[in-house]
Amino acid sequence: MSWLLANLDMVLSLTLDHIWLSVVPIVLGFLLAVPIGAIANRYHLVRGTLVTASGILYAVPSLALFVLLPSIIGTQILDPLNVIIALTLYAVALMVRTTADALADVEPDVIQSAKAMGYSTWGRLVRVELPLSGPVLLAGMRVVAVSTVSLVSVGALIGVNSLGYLFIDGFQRNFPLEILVGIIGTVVIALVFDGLLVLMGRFLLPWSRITRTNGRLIVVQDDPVVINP
Amino acid sequence: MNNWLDALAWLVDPENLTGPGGVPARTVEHLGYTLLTLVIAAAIALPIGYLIGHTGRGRGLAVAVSGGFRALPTLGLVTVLALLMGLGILAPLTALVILAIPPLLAGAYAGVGAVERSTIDSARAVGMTEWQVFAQVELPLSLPLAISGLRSATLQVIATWTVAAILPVGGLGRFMLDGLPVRNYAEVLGGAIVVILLALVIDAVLAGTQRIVIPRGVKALRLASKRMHA
Amino acid sequence: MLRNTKSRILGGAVAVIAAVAMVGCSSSNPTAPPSSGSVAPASGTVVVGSAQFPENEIIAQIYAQALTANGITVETKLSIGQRDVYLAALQDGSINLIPEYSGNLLQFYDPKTTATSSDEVVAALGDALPSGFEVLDPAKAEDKDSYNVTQKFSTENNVTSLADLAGLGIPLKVGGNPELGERPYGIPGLKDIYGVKDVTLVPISDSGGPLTVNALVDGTVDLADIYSTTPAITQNKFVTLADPKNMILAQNVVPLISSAAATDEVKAVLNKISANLTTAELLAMNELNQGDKKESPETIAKDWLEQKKLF
Amino acid sequence: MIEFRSVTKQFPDGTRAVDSLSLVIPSRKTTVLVGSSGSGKTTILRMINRMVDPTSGVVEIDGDDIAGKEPVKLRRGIGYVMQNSGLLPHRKVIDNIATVLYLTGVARGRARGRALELMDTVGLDRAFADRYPSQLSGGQQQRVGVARGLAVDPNILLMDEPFGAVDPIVRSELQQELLRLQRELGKTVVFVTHDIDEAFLLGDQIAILKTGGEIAQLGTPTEILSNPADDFVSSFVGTDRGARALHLAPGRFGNLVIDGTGRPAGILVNESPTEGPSWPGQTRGPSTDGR
Repeated sequence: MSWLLANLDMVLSLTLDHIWLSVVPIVLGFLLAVPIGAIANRYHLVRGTLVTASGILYAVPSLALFVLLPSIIGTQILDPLNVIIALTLYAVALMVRTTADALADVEPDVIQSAKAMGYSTWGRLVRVELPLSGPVLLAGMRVVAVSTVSLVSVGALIGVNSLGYLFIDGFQRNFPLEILVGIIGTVVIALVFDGLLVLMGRFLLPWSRITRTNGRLIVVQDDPVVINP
Repeated sequence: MNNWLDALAWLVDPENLTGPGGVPARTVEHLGYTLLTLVIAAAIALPIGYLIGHTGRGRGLAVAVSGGFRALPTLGLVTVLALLMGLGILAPLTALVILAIPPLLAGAYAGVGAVERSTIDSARAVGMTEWQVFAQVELPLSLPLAISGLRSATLQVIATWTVAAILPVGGLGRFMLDGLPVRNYAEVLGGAIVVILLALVIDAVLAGTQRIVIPRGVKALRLASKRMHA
Repeated sequence: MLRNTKSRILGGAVAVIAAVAMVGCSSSNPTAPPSSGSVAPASGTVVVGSAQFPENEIIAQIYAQALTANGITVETKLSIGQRDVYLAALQDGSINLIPEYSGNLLQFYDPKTTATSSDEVVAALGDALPSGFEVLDPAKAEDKDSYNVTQKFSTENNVTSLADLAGLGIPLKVGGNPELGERPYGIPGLKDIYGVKDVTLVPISDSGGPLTVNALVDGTVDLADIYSTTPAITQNKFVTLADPKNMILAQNVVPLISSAAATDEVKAVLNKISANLTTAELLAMNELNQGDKKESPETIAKDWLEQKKLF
Repeated sequence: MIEFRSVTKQFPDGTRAVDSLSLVIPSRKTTVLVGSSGSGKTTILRMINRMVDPTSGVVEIDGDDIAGKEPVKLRRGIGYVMQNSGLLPHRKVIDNIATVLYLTGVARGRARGRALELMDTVGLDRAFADRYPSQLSGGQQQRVGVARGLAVDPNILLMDEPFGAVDPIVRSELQQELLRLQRELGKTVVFVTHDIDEAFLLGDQIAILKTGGEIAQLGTPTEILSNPADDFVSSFVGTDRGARALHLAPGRFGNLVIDGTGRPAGILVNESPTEGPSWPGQTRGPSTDGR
């Protein structure tokens, strides 16, 4: 405890770094994935390609992606962008598939009646299908948020510091407490993000109580197809 | 692009293909670790998951614990456990088992949860014992989601065992952690390619298994509902 | 739902554009973390890096705090990685100053060097470094890689020097960072210089930290590469093997800096630090960091600077 | 004979589905429990095979308190048919029918032989034997459900809204089929529905249930129509609105039967409809109940 107090500044500054490094991929991942997912839902060929591509991406160890990005996109090797871009890719891969699945899961009756009321294809997507997919998208984002926060720490191995620094440093000087502080910090960030997403869900999707309504949504919420890479 | 050529050259270099540190030996190690991890994780997660699915109790707790496990950073777990448990395979194994539990657990209880309540109800009504309800109805009908969970766990475990190579363990992560400090990116990338290939092959095998073990009637059910939606 | 060819092509095109846009906008994304921005340092800013082990961070902190105290703008990027990685970071401009160890640095650029003593090494470094980079005055303080065995192993096998290893005729396992597999002072050196035939590396990525120490204590490895300023060597009564053939070169702490950043002012500050830093102090500072106190590099650096009444 | 004596069922959340119910269900007759949702009719049905255990009171089958019987064994001796058939989607039709036979240890070959016979009994083409439930229509699935319920030749057949989810034409077909089966087999059928017309058509004895599992009236269709016990029953069967009131009006082929809303329900003839004139109109409802 006294260690934590003595090093509070460092821990807080690493926590801030950690938050930044995870917020950007989470937000960016969502913004990019939704349109791509909508396209994937509409065109079968695209969907097949994207599903395969995201499958391959999941199999790429995050460390390898962090290390190799500079030589692929020409960033500096210590650039936090390497971590941000890699995690954004994971988030996009996961959310594209979730979005496509969620849109495909909207009740056909609802789509038919929206058509019948005269919504255009685009209007239907924005006003009907996406809102109805909200609970599933939210569930996907919760998994994205938690796994992104956890993966940021691997960046410490390539010199992009976050709470993961505490793991390496504690490891090198036989100091489990330091590592534990890092782990707890990471979990707290993840839980706060998760809580914020749940609150956003309550606010934006007041008609849906995802944890209480029918069985299908619950299944989707823990859908193991939603992978934490 | 040079990296890729170097990596390919590294991959076909006979020196990297033989001996205890060669790609085949490391692949076998990696597979062994992965299998061991999954067996232990499944032995923990599946009974609990199916118990939750069968009784319908403890679901909230399971979701919370799974979420918490998911949030645990594997790198942190590996390092702290290595300090507490010492060298050897036990520390990374524990960390990876913790990583593999949430998807397996979710696959099991969500799999049972996805079975029509009326199907289970009628199985009980015609006189199945609780065990028969589980073995003859819930288990076979939960397989699609349960195997999805297994696939997800497998992909994560294969990819994440690489991080454990900061400890003196074998497996394909060796190439990455050995190549990283000396910037031998051909080795890092070569190792990563093998990891990816391994993951894809294993995933394909599991996808095939999934196709085989999904009860035929369930497939017919899906087709029927697809026709309805078309 | 439309599934004709036209819509498929359109879909494909849109997906490709989206993917390209994604990569494009990500790579030019300005939303990098504020504390470690990706923008090249403004001219006049000294960006201090460090290797990924505590002692190096402590020295980097000393550099950074001393420079700041002298009114120089400083950024830090600590705990980067091992030599290949941080030297690459130095070359691509991510950092422009890092504490180095003279011998290993020389061997990195000139593996066949014949220099062994402190002076020879520092002299040779001048020629070996790539243009645009230079080292300033070396400190007296030295921290070398050193091969250690347990007291028991030493007595039983009558081993006190690396030269004794070849005659043992038993398979030897060495614990240390993975890069030892390729360094001239690592496995290749043991084989070529000391003629040890059957020796393998047990890679432990903690830079001679607790797990390496434990591995030696519990017999997982026979030898361990531990930095000579590590308190654990004396605490565990390890026997550090002599190096009669100077496989491990003199390793004085020396600032490696890109010439553009090496203004007279910066040089003066760093040289003054080097003039004051001793091996005993390195050992003491490592003890503060790794022993029971677990003080942070930042605090240790600050206390050292105050105690020395520098700046 | 099945007897409920002061049976109460209170669920853990406090709702009382059934409150001190006493009811005798005679053997070899069809008893229909009819009521709207929340009337506890399904709960009553499920207490017969111990899918639900009463909070207090006694349920007896042929004089034996079933509380002393092992539920699994009890259920295997009682046929059960439910809405949406409740078939096992991963088993072929023939194996679904044979489920209980397998459970009771009948050899596979014999069980399948028996299942095929049962397909004949319920009017299912044997060609469906190797299909999966999802490959059948809703009506066919219900027939499979009935066949499964009959597999061990039980004395008691419990039917929980078995025809609730099929379209009216198929429902009518299935109802006729059930009437035929009951004529041939003479089981003790307990049938739950919310459709009063279905109750009047199938029931020898009808129990009209109010919310909370209270019996508003118990009797034959004729008794209930001719003498509704109270306003609730009148309202439920529709006599209060005159919905069941039929009157005659002259027509070209004989007297038209006009219902309470003024719509023609059919033509009153003296012969059986098939022999009659080209208008095979048939009135529904108890007034023409030919059993």
